[in-house]
Amino acid sequence: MNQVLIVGGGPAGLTAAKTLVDRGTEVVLVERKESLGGMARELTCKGLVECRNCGVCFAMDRAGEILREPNAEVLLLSEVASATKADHGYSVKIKTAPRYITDDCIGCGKCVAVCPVEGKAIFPPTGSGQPRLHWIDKSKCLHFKKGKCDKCASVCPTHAVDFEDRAKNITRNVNAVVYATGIDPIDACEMSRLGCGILKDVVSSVDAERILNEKGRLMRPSDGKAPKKIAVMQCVGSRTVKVGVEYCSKFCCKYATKMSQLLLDTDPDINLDFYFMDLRTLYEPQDEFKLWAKSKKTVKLIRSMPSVVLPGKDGKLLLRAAGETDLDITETEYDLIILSVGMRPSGASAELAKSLGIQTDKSGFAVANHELESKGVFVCGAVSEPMDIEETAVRAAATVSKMHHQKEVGT
Amino acid sequence: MKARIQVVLCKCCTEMPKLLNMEKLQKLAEDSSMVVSVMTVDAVCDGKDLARIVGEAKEREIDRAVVLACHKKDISPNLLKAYRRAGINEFLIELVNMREEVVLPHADEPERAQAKAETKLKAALTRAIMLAPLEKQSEEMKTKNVVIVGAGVAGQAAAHEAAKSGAHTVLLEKTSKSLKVPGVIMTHAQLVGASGYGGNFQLKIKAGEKVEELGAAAVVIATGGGWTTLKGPLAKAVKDAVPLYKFYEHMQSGMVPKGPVVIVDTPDPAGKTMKVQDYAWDDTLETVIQLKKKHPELLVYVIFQEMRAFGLSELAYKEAADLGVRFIRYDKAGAPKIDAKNPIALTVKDFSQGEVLDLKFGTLVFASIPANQDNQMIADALRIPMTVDGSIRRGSIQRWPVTTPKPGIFVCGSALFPKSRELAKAEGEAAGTMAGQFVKRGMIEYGGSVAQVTPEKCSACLTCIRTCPYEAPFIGAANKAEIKVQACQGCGMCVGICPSKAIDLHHYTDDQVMEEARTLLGGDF
Amino acid sequence: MIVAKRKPLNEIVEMLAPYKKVTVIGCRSCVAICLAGGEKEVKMLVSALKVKNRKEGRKQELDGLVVERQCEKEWVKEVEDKVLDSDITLSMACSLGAQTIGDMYPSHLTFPGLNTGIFGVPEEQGVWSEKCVGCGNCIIHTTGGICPISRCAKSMLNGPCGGSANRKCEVNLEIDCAWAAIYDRLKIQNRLDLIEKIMPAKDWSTSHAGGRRVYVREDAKLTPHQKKGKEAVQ
Amino acid sequence: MAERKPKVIGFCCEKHGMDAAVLSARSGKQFDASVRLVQVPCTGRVDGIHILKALEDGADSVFVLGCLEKNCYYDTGSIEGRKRVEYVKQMLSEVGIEKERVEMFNAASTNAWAFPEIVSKMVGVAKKLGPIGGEKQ
Repeated sequence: MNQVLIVGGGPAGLTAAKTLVDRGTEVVLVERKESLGGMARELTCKGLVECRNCGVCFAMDRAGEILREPNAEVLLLSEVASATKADHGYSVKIKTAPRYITDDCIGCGKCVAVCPVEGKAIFPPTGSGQPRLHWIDKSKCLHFKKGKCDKCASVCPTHAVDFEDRAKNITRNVNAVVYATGIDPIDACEMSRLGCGILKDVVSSVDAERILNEKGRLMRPSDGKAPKKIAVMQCVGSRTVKVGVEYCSKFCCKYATKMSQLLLDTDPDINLDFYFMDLRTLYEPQDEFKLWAKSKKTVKLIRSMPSVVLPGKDGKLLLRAAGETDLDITETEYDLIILSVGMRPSGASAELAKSLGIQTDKSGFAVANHELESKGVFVCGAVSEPMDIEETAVRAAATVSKMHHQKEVGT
Repeated sequence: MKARIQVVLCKCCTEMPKLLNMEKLQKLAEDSSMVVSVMTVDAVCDGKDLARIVGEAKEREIDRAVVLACHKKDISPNLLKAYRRAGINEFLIELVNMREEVVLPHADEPERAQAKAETKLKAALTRAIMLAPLEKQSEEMKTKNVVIVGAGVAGQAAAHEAAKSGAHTVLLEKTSKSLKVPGVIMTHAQLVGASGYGGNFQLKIKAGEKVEELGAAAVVIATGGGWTTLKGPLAKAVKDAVPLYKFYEHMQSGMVPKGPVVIVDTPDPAGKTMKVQDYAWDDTLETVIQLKKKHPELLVYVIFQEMRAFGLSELAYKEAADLGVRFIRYDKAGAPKIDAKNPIALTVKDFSQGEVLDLKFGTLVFASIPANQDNQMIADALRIPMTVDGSIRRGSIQRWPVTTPKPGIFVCGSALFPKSRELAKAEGEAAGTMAGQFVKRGMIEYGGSVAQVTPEKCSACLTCIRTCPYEAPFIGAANKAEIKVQACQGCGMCVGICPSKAIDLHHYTDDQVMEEARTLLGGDF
Repeated sequence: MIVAKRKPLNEIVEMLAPYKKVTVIGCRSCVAICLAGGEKEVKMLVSALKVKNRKEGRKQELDGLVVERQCEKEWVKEVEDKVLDSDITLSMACSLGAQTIGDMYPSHLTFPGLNTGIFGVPEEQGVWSEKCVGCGNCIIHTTGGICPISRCAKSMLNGPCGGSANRKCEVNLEIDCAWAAIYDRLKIQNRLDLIEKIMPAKDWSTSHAGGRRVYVREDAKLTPHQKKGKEAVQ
Repeated sequence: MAERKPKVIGFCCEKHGMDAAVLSARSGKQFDASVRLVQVPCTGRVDGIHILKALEDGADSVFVLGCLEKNCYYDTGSIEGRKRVEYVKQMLSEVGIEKERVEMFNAASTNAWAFPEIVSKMVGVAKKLGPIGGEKQ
């Protein structure tokens, strides 16, 4: 009986899990959050009529498949407490936090509506995350704090709220570990000069994606109006010594260009300015985005990094930037500014990673090497280097294929 | 038409939240003709209930069933298995998604929801009566061969991985280079023709002068980039210009390049389209860094339109710059030119600085990866789609990143799109694994809901053959279209387009579809 | 093959408006292959007309059926009762089909549903181009296998004319000049000398100009002795 | 009886088309009950006749929902589907029936917002144009 532990339920973890399950290996998938999908949960599909190969649906479809898979044990709201070397692999202890909601949940959202807590204590699954079950944050919920409120339970049409749910400690013996904890987006507010956190209508690309994924339209956070003039700004947080991220996050150009195209699909009379250093669109030998931009009168590509965003007249935003070749400063008004943030590896230097002997490079990414793999630890996905979903999927499959080999040699 | 129908209502899915009137639904089911058994269960996904259903089914010897539950994908596997145990064909079971189509989205309008549910039940019954049993067949794969076209980085990686899952790999290499990879290696070999379908291909391979037939279960296309087909004014002007990979090999073999070295992204910088071949950046940077480290005195220029130093190679970019490599960005207007009369100097306008530079060079290197010419022949042979710029087109990402639309044919590396060695290797491994797993099955599952031709109606107009993405239809001995069942994926594209209505899709016949629609429109809600 | 195009539906609607019982008859030959009058088109037409009638609140019985080759009496015979049972027949075949039915049942109305166009070649799916006009005297062996009669706007025998510029035709700049094509083809075949040859004026009597043409194959005809039924009677 | 309920029918591909509908339902989204879904393996299977027949049988508006183009599970199915729909639209406009009654849509399995929007659009059309041939039908 060979079982494999997969840490992280994002695109990498899911692809790895699916690949393993397809070849008859049993997997235990541990996800910190309440639903599968990782970053992909909150990313929007970038196509309206035509697919733009953002790969989001690929990840989410895998999530659905894994949940249906009898050979895959999915543990949500769970963390790997410890992994100790045992013969033929590792003995792992997993802590699973209670969800307080049973599978009977139908996602109607009545509970969220009635929850009296400021900022809510019961939440729907994030974005398009799977499974579609709500969950309760114990630390906020009045039922646990004051021990009386049960508004959600009383309103739930399927009696899916179960305050008796308890935390579990699970132990599994696995002969390999796939470490795919993925990434954290950089907080755009680290670049305060760009107005994030100060000006309402300056949003990070992550927020933009989330809103698009929920509503399909972008609105100005300040007044909820549809923006007519938008600026998209690349390399926010990436390629900047200041934030300490010197590398290029690779996928920002891809998602930002595709998102811009989506924005114009949904509302053709949006004026969109695209500020960038180098246009590093992935998989576009013909520079489709440049061609597309050329074909649209309403789109401008500007090779310049804006210096500062200031409040402008009647709720507009004022963006100051130098010209492309000459250095004269121009100020332009916008309704909405999207900051394309980069990424940092997530949990590459966590306790678990250390105990598994995973080292990090100078940029903080987990380093995969043969020595590790011979010990049955496989690092895959964006935690090992910046990559987009499609590449992640490819690499995850590749990594897992190595493991296959290991087993034949090993046990 | 006689039928003995069992209707199963799943409480979990259809009753919660208390919206529908189950009694009424049950009553309706009982009263409809040919329904011999109606059951209400707590949850069809629950083992015990399944057992009950099957028991009842056996007892009342029903021959088809309508199940009102939730999303097909979630319940069908176990449910169908259970019914198979009761000896009922899986295609005689009609699943109705009450949960997501009625209960959840209409929670506020019970009456309408009820009416809709009843109509859906009626529609399902109409459809159930029209359903016909279908058998899935399987065919043994004649060989365990995985043929890999191209023995570059990707090809070799694919061979290694495929071999691990027990496939016999056959590597086709155009040149005569010797390699250390598992399986057979055919040098001077090209794929020139193919027939068959995923699992059982018959390939025509031109090895040297003679053409030989070879059976294959799966094919991996790893033709890589068309390094040899560098076209453009610069390439024309400078005869001894080399592509990056050659330059790299020379460097590895310790050859000292004639300096200064100029690396240009593409030999056709001022090309009509805005074509910037996705220049293998990581490789370029790796090369210049090594070069600079070996010969610090050597002048090295990198001339490009778009610096695509993805991800961590951004750091290499910095390093290279620190080592004194000169990076020059140009745009169309100031694109690099070489005077054919004295091909030792290159003029380019540095876009960011605005100055025009005259660079004397000893070696000119092109880093662009044009699409491989062979792709066309291969795509023609295997009948798979290509992109406008001559590389193989990947199929829908719904299937998998390294697959073509045709099952059993995988593609990786620069054949898909120009890439760096490292990524090409990863893709090769992925494709190899998938091919290996595909072969490991040893069987081709086919049949079921597939297309079928009524020869009397067929006008042999070839429309279906031109439309099908899988090459399933063909003109048979009777000069009428026939369907190669093993290749048919059951999408029904040929059915929808046949001008003589000679093709129909099992399980989704015109009558079944239109009757269901009619019944649904009959209801008032 | 013969290539036809469906008439604009509003015309068809107008044609059929006065009649209560309509039979639409398609054909499985040329017109099916050129996606104009096969079973699919017939069914869609009937359905579309029914929707239209629904809108107008007009009561009209519509029935659609298909025969193998509408230009042959025997095939039409198979659906005779259906034809005669209706007030009017809409032929979804080339005009040959329509006329065959018309000739067989003179007192019965048969209207054309298609505009019969060209002797065309399917260049690719959905594209048909004219390559012959049936002039009755083929000369393409002298023009590199390219027919100037059909492909040259002026049906020139000694082209190109003065209007041919950058391989395009002066009549319509979209069209390629047939004679430019002929030149290339002859060049490939090293028969350019042929283009120098002056061709005599064409005898159009073999074409439509000679009046309606009837081709007869005496040895294939049935003698009165062989004929069955009323055909035998002179 | 109250004002007549619109009749909207949607031919929905069993891959991303259906997934999008299911996801929106599971996200607690509500949409007009008058929409009827008919599942087809792929929008390439949809035939002009299906659409016209549905209009004949009393549908006020018909939509076809498939995977995004270039991301169709069957590679080119949703492109084919769109062609069929366009042809029907053209036929309808020829006989003088509002071609807005028929539409083609694409959706990916992950966008929950798409389906309710599609439904409300088509229901809107149905309500605006009313039944073909007026109430008497």
